Amino acid sequence: MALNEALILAILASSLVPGLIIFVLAESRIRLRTTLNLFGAVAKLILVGVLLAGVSAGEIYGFRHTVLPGLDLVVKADALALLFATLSAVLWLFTTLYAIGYLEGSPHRSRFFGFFSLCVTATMGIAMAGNLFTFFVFYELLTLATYPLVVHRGTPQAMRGGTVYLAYTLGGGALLLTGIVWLHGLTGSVDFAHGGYLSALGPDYGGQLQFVFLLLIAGVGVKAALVPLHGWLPQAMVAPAPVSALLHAVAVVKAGAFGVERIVYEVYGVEFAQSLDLLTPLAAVAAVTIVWGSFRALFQNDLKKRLAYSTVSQVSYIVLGTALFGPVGTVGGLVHLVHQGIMKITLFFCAGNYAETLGVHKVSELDGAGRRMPLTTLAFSIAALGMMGAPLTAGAVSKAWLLDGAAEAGMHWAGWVLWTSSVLNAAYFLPILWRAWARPAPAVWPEERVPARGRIETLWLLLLPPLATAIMTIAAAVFADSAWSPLAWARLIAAREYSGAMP
Amino acid sequence: MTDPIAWLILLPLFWATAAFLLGPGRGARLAIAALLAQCGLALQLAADVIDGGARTHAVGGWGAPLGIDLAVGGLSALMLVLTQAIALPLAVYARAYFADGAPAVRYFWTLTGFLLAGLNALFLAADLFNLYVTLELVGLAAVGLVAAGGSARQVAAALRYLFAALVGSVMYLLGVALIYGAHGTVSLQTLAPLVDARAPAAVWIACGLMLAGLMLKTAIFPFHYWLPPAHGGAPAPVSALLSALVVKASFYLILRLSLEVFAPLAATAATALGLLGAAAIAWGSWQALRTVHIKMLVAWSTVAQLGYLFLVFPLLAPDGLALQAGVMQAIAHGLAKAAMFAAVGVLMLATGRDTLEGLAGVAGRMPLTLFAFGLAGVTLMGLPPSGGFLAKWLLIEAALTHGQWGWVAVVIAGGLLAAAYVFRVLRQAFLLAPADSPFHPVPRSMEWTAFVLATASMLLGLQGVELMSLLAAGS
Amino acid sequence: MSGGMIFAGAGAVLFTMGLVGVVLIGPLLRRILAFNVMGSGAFLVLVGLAQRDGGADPVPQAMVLTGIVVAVASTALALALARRLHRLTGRTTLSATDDD
Amino acid sequence: MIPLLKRAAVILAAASFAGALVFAMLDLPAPGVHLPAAVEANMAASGVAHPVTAVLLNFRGYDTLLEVGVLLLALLGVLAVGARATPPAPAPGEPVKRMFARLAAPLMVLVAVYLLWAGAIQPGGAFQAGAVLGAAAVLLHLTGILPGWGAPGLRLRAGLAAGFLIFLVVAGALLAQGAVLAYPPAQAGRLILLIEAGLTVSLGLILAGLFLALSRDSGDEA
Repeated sequence: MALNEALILAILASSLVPGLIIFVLAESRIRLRTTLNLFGAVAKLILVGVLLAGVSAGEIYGFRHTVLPGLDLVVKADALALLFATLSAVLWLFTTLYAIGYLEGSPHRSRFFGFFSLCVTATMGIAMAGNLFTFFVFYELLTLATYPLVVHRGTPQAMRGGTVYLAYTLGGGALLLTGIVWLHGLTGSVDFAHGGYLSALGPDYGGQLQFVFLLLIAGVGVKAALVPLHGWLPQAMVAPAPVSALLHAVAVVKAGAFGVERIVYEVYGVEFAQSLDLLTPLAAVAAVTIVWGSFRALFQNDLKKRLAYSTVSQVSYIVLGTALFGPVGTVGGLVHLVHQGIMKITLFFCAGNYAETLGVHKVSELDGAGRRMPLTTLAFSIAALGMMGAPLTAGAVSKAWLLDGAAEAGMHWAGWVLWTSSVLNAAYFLPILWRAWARPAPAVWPEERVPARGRIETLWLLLLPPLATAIMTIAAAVFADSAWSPLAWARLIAAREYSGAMP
Repeated sequence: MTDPIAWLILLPLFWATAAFLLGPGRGARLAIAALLAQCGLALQLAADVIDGGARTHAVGGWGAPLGIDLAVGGLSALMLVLTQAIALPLAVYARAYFADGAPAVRYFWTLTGFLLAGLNALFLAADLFNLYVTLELVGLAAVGLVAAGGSARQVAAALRYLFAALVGSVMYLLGVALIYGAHGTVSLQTLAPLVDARAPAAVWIACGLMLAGLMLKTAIFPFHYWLPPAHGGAPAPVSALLSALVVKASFYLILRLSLEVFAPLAATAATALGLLGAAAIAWGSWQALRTVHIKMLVAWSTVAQLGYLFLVFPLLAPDGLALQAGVMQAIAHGLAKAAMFAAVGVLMLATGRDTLEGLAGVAGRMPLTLFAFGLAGVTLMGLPPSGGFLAKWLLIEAALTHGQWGWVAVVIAGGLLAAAYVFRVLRQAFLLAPADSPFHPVPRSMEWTAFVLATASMLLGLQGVELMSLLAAGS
Repeated sequence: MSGGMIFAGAGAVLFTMGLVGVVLIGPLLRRILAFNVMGSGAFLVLVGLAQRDGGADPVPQAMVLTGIVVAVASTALALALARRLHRLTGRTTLSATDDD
Repeated sequence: MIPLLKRAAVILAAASFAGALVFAMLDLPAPGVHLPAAVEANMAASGVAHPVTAVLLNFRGYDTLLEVGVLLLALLGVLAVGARATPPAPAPGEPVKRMFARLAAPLMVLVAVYLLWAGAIQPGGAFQAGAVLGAAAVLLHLTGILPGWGAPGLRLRAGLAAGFLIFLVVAGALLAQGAVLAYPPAQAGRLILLIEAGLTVSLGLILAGLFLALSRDSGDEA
């Protein structure tokens, strides 16, 4: 096996193997489990770094295994794959740290971390899938590996959330499968390619391809929480905070949004999709989702539910960017894939901190939280401002590119949608910030579990990850023009897709 | 000397008889050793077929049509490998399961030996009348295994099963009689060139009778009534053998006869068979969603999964997609269902209860077994990367290629229904256990055999090329 | 019509009668008998149809001998089960409620 | 009770099926393959003189091997479902019947031996002989001389399995020289006789067992 094949398999193995070992570990082997977890996460990060360097130098990494005559499992690392893989690898490390702290002393941790590692393996597979078949394999694996995490607590509420999650995602998977097999029947086993591969079929297939597009987008749209397929996401917030982070930032909704990117750019090809009139309806769906998600978020008193609706809205920024025909919009969508992940994971980490430390679950209980937990609240504020698109945050960068993209594509209504969403974002985030910083703290918190020790407001392991991701939120904006920023990488991908100059 | 074809039949007959001579309950170690040898023989045969194509063994040296031929091709070699590969881990499982000397074990090993001999003989037979004898061998052994538990429920289930099996056999036999009357031979090889679409009415009737008889034995809707009590009521290793292998045997026969000798007539019934398959999926799944007994749930799932096998018939075409799908489904379901019954047997022993409710909390106590159940469930749902997924993929592709939309919907809906009933179990297992629930330790070997079978059904999805090249060899 | 054909026709009728019996009759003993009638019908067809032109054919005769032995074996097992069921439950029929 | 309508429908359907079947059979052309000729041509090599025996034990001997397996299997099933109670003591029969049975049994054994021997040249053979032996055992049981069966002991098990085992060993041994049950023509007659002798004993025991094991179950019937 060539070194390049081994490298790409090692990326999958770096979470799969520790995960499988963790499954069989006894509950009491805490130290070994933690070591395995961290070893896997760090190893993955290093491997992704090696690949990043290689891919930008033009190296090709791929692995192919034929499962049936004419049906290949293909894993390969291209620029788009690495955008998502890097995001997941980085955030996985932080989420792992956070989860170790969060779950300290709770039961069934071997099971939890086992499935946790499987989730990340599946996400890496989705990122590096080289064709639709492989994408689907890992996409469904992700569904299965997440279910035990969603129902981890075993309460009736968790069970209900898990059932809703399954009903949506398996249903979506069925649609996706139909679409994928259909395309397979038309073209045979074809790898993802810049500019898509369906345009070669010719105009006779236009109607079929439009219908298949509907199937595929509906399939990935469930995970991307496109309205009206978003119903599972607010229900799934019953899961423990690290799982929410996984669902909202690292893996699940990202997998859906990433799927939209792959389908539009590398299956249909953005120009061919435009010629089939597919992009405008997609943009319309995204716009509706953006506004509807933000609007619903306004009325949620449960903090995690409010964040969940916020995710519904924000993930569709990515879809909207994809649907804006033009390189600038593409960059906006791609870069938001990363930026939204960083910001949203910060928010969920902080929400978890409030719940774990103070027993605060509701927005109305957050009065004075900023004084009791200043660092957490600071991180929360940075991320929330980023979501609104405030200057010097990652959110501002994505929003600027998306607005330019809308203007370039001549879709001015999309610009208005983005502005409306920003206003709504402010309307549901600012009251939280105001409560946390300006209102006096109550005499007694709902359920204070971790006492403050001097300046340390909660456990170290709970505090460090949100601070780190909050700093990344700012860094992504401040260093946006450097060669290694998400923005630079997104521009590289867009340049390859449109086979033209770098936007 | 070492022609695996003949030894695959004689060896199990030998050890079955030896187990009988050893006395009630004895023979486990002998069976496991012999099954190891049978696995080797089956693999050797598969390798032979890949290298040298299909071949026959003329019993008695006469050759058809005067004598009886045994024939092996890609399809039969696959079924033989599957049979031995499932039987071996199940034997290990059964040895632990029956360690307490339950009454059902007294004739378990010898009956199992006859059952496996019958299955192997059936897969190898190339003679319509010889097939009748092998069908009886399989049927009586299976009924004996179900009845051996001795409770009223089991005896009633066995009797119901026996009537279905016997009536099925006699219908098949009348079909054979008509074929002999029409063509003067029962050798498949001799018959093949004689049967064409202008066959006389008696041959059509014969085909119909044989098909109906075999459908009764396969328990396809609406002939499924005997299966759930028999498979749901038998001891776990027996249920596993029956669901994984025995019902597949008569399906294999339908498939083989409709592909080879009766191909010119088979297309007539194809759509009807597909519709029955769809009905089986719907009805079996619905019942699996309703039952409160965990083992009945798995048994009803067999009814549903058999439906998939019959979806193959309307889609059979020279491109071979549907045939591949059917074979893949048969193998994947065989492994997964064996694993599932084995896992359920462990869970029932451990909790001492047979209802879904009793499963609360097993996720924490028996993670390995639950994981095995889950993996097997993934195959039944047809999710990647399992063998069941490849089967589903091929079925959908075959249906789309021929523009037959309805079947796509059936396959997709069937997968979702399977998910619904599999997750009924998993969901229950994740619930918190009541504090006072009793819990009995179970031998680890049982947990691991279930897990190995489930993992095999999963990894099958990555080895499709090898399986399909064996299937294509010698056909 | 040759002698063989008469046997075959009678076999067809017997088979059908037996089938009707198996479907319609509840009591187990009579149902087992009905199954035997079915079997005899099939045997008659096998032998009769093959010898419809008058010549003797040893092949179906040997097959029928095999078939008879198999039928004896099946009948014995069926009787044993029916008897056991009667001992355990006092019933001589299969009830519809066994189906879960 | 079954509704009249369903009854009528089943009977009507069956009648039309029978009618169609008879007409279809009348309509059959002569078969393309004529096996009696092939049997005739190979009789010399079969080792026996009677064509049915030749088919049964030589040309299609493999069917017969499996068929004996089926019979043994049925007995296993009967034993497996049976109660494990000790066999009831034989009911004392009437003296006249007992005397008749004691007289008849040896004669029946004699008939069985004759049937076995005759099978090589005329109707007869192991199955008929075994059936007569089985009948003798049933007769002895019904007259209270032979008790019903509990779980069979080692010697009885050996007797039950012997015929099948001999058949199997012959098949395996011949496989070592080529094909299953491919008798060398010179030894065919002797080997078939060996198999038939073994089968006669075992079939007699099995058939008797099917009755005697069942009979045991009736012991304490309410």
